[in-house]
Amino acid sequence: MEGTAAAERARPPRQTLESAVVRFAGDSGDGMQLTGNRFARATALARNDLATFPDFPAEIRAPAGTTYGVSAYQINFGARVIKTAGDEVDALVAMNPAALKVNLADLRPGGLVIVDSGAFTEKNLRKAGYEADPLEDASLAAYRVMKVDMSQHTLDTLTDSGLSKKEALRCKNMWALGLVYWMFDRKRQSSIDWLNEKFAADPHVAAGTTAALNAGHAFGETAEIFTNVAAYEVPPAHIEPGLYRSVNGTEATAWGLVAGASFAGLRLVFCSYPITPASATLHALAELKDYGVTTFQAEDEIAAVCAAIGASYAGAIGVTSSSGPGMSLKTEGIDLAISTELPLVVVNAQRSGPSTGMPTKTEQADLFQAVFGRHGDSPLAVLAARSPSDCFETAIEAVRLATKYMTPVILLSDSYIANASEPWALPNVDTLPRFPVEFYKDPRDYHPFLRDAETLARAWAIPGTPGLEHRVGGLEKSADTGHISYDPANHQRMTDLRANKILGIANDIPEQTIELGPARGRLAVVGWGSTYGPISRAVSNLQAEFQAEYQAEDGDVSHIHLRHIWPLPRNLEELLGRFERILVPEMNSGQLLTLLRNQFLLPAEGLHKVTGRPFTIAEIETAIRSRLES
Amino acid sequence: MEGTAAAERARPPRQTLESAVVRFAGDSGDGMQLTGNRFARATALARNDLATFPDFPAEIRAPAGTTYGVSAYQINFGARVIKTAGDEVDALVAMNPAALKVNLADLRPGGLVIVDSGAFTEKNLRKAGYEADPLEDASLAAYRVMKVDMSQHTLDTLTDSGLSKKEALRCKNMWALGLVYWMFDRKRQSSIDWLNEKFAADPHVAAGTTAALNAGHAFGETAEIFTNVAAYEVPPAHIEPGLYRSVNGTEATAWGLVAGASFAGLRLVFCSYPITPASATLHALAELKDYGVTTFQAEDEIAAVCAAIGASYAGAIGVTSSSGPGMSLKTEGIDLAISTELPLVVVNAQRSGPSTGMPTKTEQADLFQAVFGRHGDSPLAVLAARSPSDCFETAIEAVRLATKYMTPVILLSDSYIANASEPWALPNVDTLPRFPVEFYKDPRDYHPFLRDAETLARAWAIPGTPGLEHRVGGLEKSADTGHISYDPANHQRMTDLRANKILGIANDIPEQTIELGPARGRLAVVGWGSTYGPISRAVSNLQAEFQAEYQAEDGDVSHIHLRHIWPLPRNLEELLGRFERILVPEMNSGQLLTLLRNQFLLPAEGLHKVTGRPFTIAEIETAIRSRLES
Amino acid sequence: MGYAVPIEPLDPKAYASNQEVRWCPGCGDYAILKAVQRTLAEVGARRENTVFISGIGCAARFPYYVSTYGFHGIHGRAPAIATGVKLANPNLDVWVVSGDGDALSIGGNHLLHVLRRNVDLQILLFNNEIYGLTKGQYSPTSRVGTVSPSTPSGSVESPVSASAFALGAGARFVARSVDTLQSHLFGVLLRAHENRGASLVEIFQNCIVYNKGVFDEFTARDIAPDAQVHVEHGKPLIFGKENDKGLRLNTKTLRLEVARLGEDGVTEADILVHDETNHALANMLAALQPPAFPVALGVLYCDPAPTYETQLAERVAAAEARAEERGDKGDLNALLRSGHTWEVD
Amino acid sequence: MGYAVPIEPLDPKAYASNQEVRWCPGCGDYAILKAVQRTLAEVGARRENTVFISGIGCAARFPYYVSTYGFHGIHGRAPAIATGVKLANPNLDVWVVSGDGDALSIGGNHLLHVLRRNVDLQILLFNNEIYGLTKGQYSPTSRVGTVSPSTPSGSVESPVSASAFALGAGARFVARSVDTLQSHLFGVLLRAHENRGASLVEIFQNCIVYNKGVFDEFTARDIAPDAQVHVEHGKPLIFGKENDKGLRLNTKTLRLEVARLGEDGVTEADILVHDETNHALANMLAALQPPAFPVALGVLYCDPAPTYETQLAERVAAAEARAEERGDKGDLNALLRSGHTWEVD
Ligand SMILES: Cc1ncc(C[n+]2csc(CCOP(=O)(O)OP(=O)(O)O)c2C)c(N)n1
Ligand SMILES: Cc1ncc(C[n+]2csc(CCOP(=O)(O)OP(=O)(O)O)c2C)c(N)n1
Ligand code: SF4
Ligand code: SF4
Ligand SMILES: [Mg+2]
Ligand SMILES: [Mg+2]
Repeated sequence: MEGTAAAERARPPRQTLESAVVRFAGDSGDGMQLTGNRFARATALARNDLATFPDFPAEIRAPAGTTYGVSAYQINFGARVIKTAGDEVDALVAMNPAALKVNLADLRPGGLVIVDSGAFTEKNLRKAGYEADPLEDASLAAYRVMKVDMSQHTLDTLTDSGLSKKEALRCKNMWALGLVYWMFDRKRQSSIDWLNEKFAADPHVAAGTTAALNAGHAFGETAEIFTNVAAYEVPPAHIEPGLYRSVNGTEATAWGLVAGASFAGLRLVFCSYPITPASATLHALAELKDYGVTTFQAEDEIAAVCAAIGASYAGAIGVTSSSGPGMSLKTEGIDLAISTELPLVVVNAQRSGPSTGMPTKTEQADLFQAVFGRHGDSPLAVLAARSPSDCFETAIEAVRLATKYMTPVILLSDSYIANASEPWALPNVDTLPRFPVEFYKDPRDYHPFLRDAETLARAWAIPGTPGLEHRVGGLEKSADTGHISYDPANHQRMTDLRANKILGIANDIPEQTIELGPARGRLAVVGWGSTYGPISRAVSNLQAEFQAEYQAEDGDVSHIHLRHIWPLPRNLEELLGRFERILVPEMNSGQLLTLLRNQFLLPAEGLHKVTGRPFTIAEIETAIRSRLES
Repeated sequence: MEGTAAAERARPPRQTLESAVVRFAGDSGDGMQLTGNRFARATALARNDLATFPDFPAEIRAPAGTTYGVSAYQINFGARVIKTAGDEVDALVAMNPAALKVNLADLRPGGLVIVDSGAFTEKNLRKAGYEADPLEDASLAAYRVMKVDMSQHTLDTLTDSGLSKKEALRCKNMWALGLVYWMFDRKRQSSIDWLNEKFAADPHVAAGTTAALNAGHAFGETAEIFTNVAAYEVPPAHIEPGLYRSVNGTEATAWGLVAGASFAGLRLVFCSYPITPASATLHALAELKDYGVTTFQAEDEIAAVCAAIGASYAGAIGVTSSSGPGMSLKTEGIDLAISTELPLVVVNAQRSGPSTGMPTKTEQADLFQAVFGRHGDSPLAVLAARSPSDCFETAIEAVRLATKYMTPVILLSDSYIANASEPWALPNVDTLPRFPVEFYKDPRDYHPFLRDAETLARAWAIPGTPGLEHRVGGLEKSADTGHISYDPANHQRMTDLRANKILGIANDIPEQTIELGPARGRLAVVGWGSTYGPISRAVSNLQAEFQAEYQAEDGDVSHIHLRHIWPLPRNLEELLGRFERILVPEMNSGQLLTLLRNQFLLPAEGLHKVTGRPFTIAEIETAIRSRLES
Repeated sequence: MGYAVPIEPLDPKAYASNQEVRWCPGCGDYAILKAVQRTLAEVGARRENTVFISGIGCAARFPYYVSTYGFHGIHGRAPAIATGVKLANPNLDVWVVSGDGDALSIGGNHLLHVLRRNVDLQILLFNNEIYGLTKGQYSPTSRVGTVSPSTPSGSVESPVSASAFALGAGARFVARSVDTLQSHLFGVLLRAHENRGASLVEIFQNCIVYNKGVFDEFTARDIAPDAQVHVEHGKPLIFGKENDKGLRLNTKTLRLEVARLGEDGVTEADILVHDETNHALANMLAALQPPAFPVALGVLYCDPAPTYETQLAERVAAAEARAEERGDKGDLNALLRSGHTWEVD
Repeated sequence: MGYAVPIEPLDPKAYASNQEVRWCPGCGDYAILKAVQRTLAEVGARRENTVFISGIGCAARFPYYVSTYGFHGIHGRAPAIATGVKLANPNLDVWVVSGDGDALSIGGNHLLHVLRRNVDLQILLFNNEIYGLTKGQYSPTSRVGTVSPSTPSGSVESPVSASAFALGAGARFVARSVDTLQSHLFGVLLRAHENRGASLVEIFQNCIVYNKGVFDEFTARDIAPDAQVHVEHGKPLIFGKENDKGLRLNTKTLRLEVARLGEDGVTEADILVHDETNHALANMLAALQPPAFPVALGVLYCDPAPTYETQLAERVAAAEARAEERGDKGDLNALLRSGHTWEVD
């Protein structure tokens, strides 16, 4: 009683942080993803803004304790707007030596590392490839280290829990979570409720996990008194009021496609073939049969795109998705959709290439293929999503353009966007614009390549419509009759029509806006896709800095981010023309860069990163600085 | 006797022409290709320069007499250097109404049309879609018309030839040939020898065809006296001495591949899947088993490219070829060759697209796909052949680069080059440079991604080599060990290595030269591939004209023609920089144009033609004029 | 039959499109087109509910010549396109027309899977044992030794049998006919149309230009009766000009053999009776080769099973019905708000 | 045997590469790797002349773990890559390793053609009835009703049988074994290696993570003897714990049935004797399904034929020999000057 009182008095105030990056790392079997998810949820409830990124091992289930079996979950949360999962880790939780080995490099100097010393056994050290125990030698000198035998603590907590030793040890991730909850002053209740619900069937486990969670938290409270480990406070961020959920790019894409189909008044037929990371969209949509979604796991990517085309021909909106090598296989099919002028949405969750590359790693190197990668003059529309939640709107836009212009649309996302999560202020879907498709029904001098004078889209008549029976195919057809034609002038005409139809989309999309910074000036940083987070944070950081330093007239650097890759926004040339220099950061060797240079003859410069990892904010800040200084 | 003497005296001198364009057109069954080939040979023997182009019907064997069953063969020959098959036809031989209907549009006003009036029957006129007989109404007013009942004349000639009426009528193409031989003063002997050889087994036919040929010729001699039809003379051109043959792009490509393999000291394994127009290369190589060539007709294009890759892995030079849709299907396989860094030659005989397009028509719209059309950052080398005979050297160069740099090389030709023929001054192959491959054999700290410091090519060790057992694949590998690697820095390093290896080729290829015209000036016309002929003729025509007109300092316009599309010649930027304006004529909507604008930020302008037909000289002259005037 | 009510039988001519037919004069495809149009008339097919889907090849030009809906796709992929069409609208009556190269060379994988899934399609495989459209290269069904532009010294690969392949792929309906056997072909097409599921019909078709007469060894008028056995469910496998030959199983060797009725005591009782539900028998019949054996024509195998698209459609319908009950059918806000959400105020 | 002389049997360990094996602990692939290394040792395979070629998948990681040459290709295309390798060098001893998705989903067409062509390869098809590497979606060999991420309410398609497919494709060697039956698998692999031509070996393999125990119904220790029949050429098809069961043909229905020896007068004479050259029998055996029937394991079919690459190589060699005689072998000037030429002087 007095003791506690004393402790209470002894307790130093929590140190306040504007933001923090925590990474939970352990063996695939340690349940790190689940742990991270719980922490993210509690953090959202604490009104912080946040962004998270899971890092799964490439192997399905590597032997326990190996470095390639390490699974990690990173969360960046703060009292300010959070745009990325964080450059550097402030606090690393390492459940075994392998986890420490793989993740230490990302911990900032002076950062905190919390290890389960109980897992640092001879055997595990060897498996991780440590000659000596890093907890004993100087390896960790540059960091603040908190050694806790979490395994033992957990076992002690659960002695008479009715759980076997093996089962009890499985609760140690909750013990770790409890400790971290204490450290960042998070409420436990949401997690406790969740555990009780999840393990309702198994009261022992429900009780055990809860006990471990509480024990970890209690340990923190007491530890504080006799260790140098500070406790932190991350005040709530200013967050727009509204109803929020956490969403990753995969879910948002799936929901966007369902919404798009519903706005168009069409059935969604999703045809795909599993591949990392695209498969997740197939999985998500397979769960949505109650929304009338039909999913088809084809025998390969070629069958998938062809089935999607067949579905569109029959009056649904056919959608296919893939990544890397699977996208290359769809090339011929996409060309058929261009020639038959049928709506088709192709979702490309980009991954590291070329060839099989690094299937679990991210990249943006398929822009060239999307815009230029087919035989013949074969124009189509290309869109890119900038963040997990942005996939929702972009997918809707893809369906709108595909159906309105009777064209394939390639939607570029990437492995990072597909897996990363962020809080999403849920839109009221009822307020979003509809774009119902009207099938062509008038038999009077109908032919399949009749066009809308304004959009140049061809008339969409579907099987089942009496009197409009017709044939389409990949051979060139007469612009006047829709029949096969080898006429030279007609081929030129059709080639131009196909091109102009797509270019015309530029009049149907918003003018390009500036995300951040002045409307003209010394430097514009132009991005697309998942570089949005790091670019926008880097630009706003520097804005602030410059304004502080030398009252730089609103900051010298601007951020422009493209959703529409092809056609490009109609005002983009004029917009870019207002800046002395243009920097294009991409996770490739310069693909949007090529497009801009060719289209506008602008001496834009690239910033290329092809490591399978997103840009860090620092990398972009440095690049901007160098441009502004030189 | 006197009569003849009289005739002799009455005979006006032959009208001399600098060049002439003749087109033989008839039903698929009429043997027009054969007729044209004979004329071409006799013309070559007459020491004219020449270029020919066959125009087959799209249908395999359309019903006799239909417009879509018309087959034609065009030849342009002259006393000067000939660069194209000719813009307009001077003399059209039409064996039936359909042939007249389809081909008349290409006859120049005032041109000569020779028709087999015997074939202008009710039935044939209907099949050709003529309401009235064009020989009777004013349809041909704009032309000089020579109506001859070739059918009847042939039958008369062959009454007691022992040939059936049907067989006899089949000789009417020889009758027509004889007439045209007379008209252009060609020797018949080579054709007569050939007929006797070809039909040695069938003396009746040999005699019949020969008789028809002679009869047609005799008819001309006598006709001259009582018709207004002039006879012509096309004096020999100045042609470099040497041994010549007629060659089309298909043959030259096949032979170039065989030569390239032999220069590299490798077996040629050619793996393909039939498609128009690429199939012909497969057919040509299938005949060359005595040169150690292995050909494999795969089940599809994917198997074809993969088998070629397997062959290269095992130590041969694997080559594949295709057109249009087939090229799109090879995308993923080519990416594998890039990642495994194996030599591979991919011959793309381009055709009209997108999708199935116009399979028998020509186009240049696959440059984008060749340079940009794969997932991931996936650089490779791209070459283009400019003419039928140029395919020989270009194919050798493709094999050289593929084996020296361990990379796929795409060789772009097109339907026009593949089918067109030209006389070729045969090189002495013994004088051409060899580039023998040396497989890697040294087991000392070998790994498969060891690189040559200069070329950056990886060490090529093949199965069968003791001590060098290794594995390759499409996953990213460590630059230091060749093992699978997910290391971020390594992926950047490998990405850069792959790119720099290809860029390095620029130091191993000739600097870009100027075909024609001043080394700096007002306008450079930059072409690639089969636009060579029309561009070079147009430029030389205008050169001459301008010099004549206003002593234009060597002519104001220059022609630059690229063989190396990627990487571009190292001096190209500097070279183009010397011209005020740059015009890029292409049979696409502006693909090389995009490459040049992006690479050099030059305001190059395009001249696009996407009709399935080559540029005419006139079209290019007009474009050049407009640029020089404006 | 799942489809819209048939209409009164139309004149076969009503199923001819306005396009000029462009096959070579004398091509077997003409006869097949005729038989198909006759079949459409017979079943009273509604033009607007009927779709012909093809890949690329001479055979694949077929859709242009039929007055229904049609899709001339890309080489080898017709089964995939057709699957998509049926997924979007299971009520359409869909025919796939393909050649031996289209279906068995580049398209072999899609054929395997469409048969295995039992998508409700009539799949007509025009087997002329050659690549017609590309001017005569040998195909996967060409006999060993076929001389062609790509095999000037004769092909070496042993051909695949379309019917044997289909049976191995798990097809539930496999039949065979010949372009020139109009009424037989008509009967087979009716059976194929009647069957719900993937019905594969291999049609031996004469490519008069590049592979003329390749089937003469069993189609030539004079020898046909002895070189063909027309199989019918429940009927003995008897053939021959005098109906004096039959197929019987040698139970020692487990192989079929030709027996002469009347000769050394062979009676009809010794002759096998065709059971179109017997997979093993179908395999044996598909394997029979002239001259030693007659070529088996007719419905070799028919053992119906539920179709892929209807089962899928039922599941979606059931799910939608549940949503209907829950009262949140198509409620997108509910979709977005499913799972954990939190209010910020 | 076409190949370079075998070396003295090596220790199986000599065929292990220096790469750490990265399959899940308990994965059936480990056992297969062991059996293959044992086979390589037994046949005295020369590492430098041996090549393992794979597509993509867990199974396809195989080449990294063998100390021979190896090519980890792209998904489904290993048979095509392997064909190219054999075309370039027929003397290499080439193995293809593939999964059920790799070989029968995306790769079905190449498998068809490599079998039909009879390219001399050992083709190991690791059938775990699931997509392992992509985390557990159902595959073309998954049973109806398989619940997977892409079929949350269970799959509806009927699976393809690798062996039935191979037989339909015209394979000349088709065998089956199980990952856990080490010595049986070893024996089958020896037979496959011995056969010149495309030898397809379907290996039932347990994916412990995504499809654990799917084969228990015939592999579980206790029931295995009654749920498996190990076929051997020339031996009666007898099985069961007490060797008291056998397969016999019902000559009325033309279907196989299980007979109990001793019961109502059944003797060994009534039991079918396995003839591995009988295609029809192989088809019937491949089709047997538990529980009604035992699963047939061993060499179901073996009827060798000349291989594709050797026939091709012979033709090229013959042509080269003729050129040799003519004295213009490899004479490129002669090539360019073949046909009509003319001199300009
Ligand atoms: C992707 C692709 N590859 C190749 C071709 C060329 N091609 C067109 S039809 C055909 C084969 C035709 O043979 P088959 O399918 O038997 O039809 P047939 O002409 O004999 O009726 C080929 C190889 C193509 N159009 N597309
Ligand atoms: C072109 C392409 N499509 C899809 C994939 C993704 N992928 C990799 S392995 C695989 C299937 C694996 O299943 P299986 O072949 O049965 O092998 P297993 O992992 O079960 O051993 C898929 C779909 C890919 N790598 N490449
Ligand atoms: S080529 Fe053969 S298959 Fe094609 S249309 Fe002519 S005859 Fe018929
Ligand atoms: S996922 Fe399955 S098949 Fe793949 S390694 Fe793990 S257990 Fe083996
Ligand atoms: Mg065919
Ligand atoms: Mg599998």
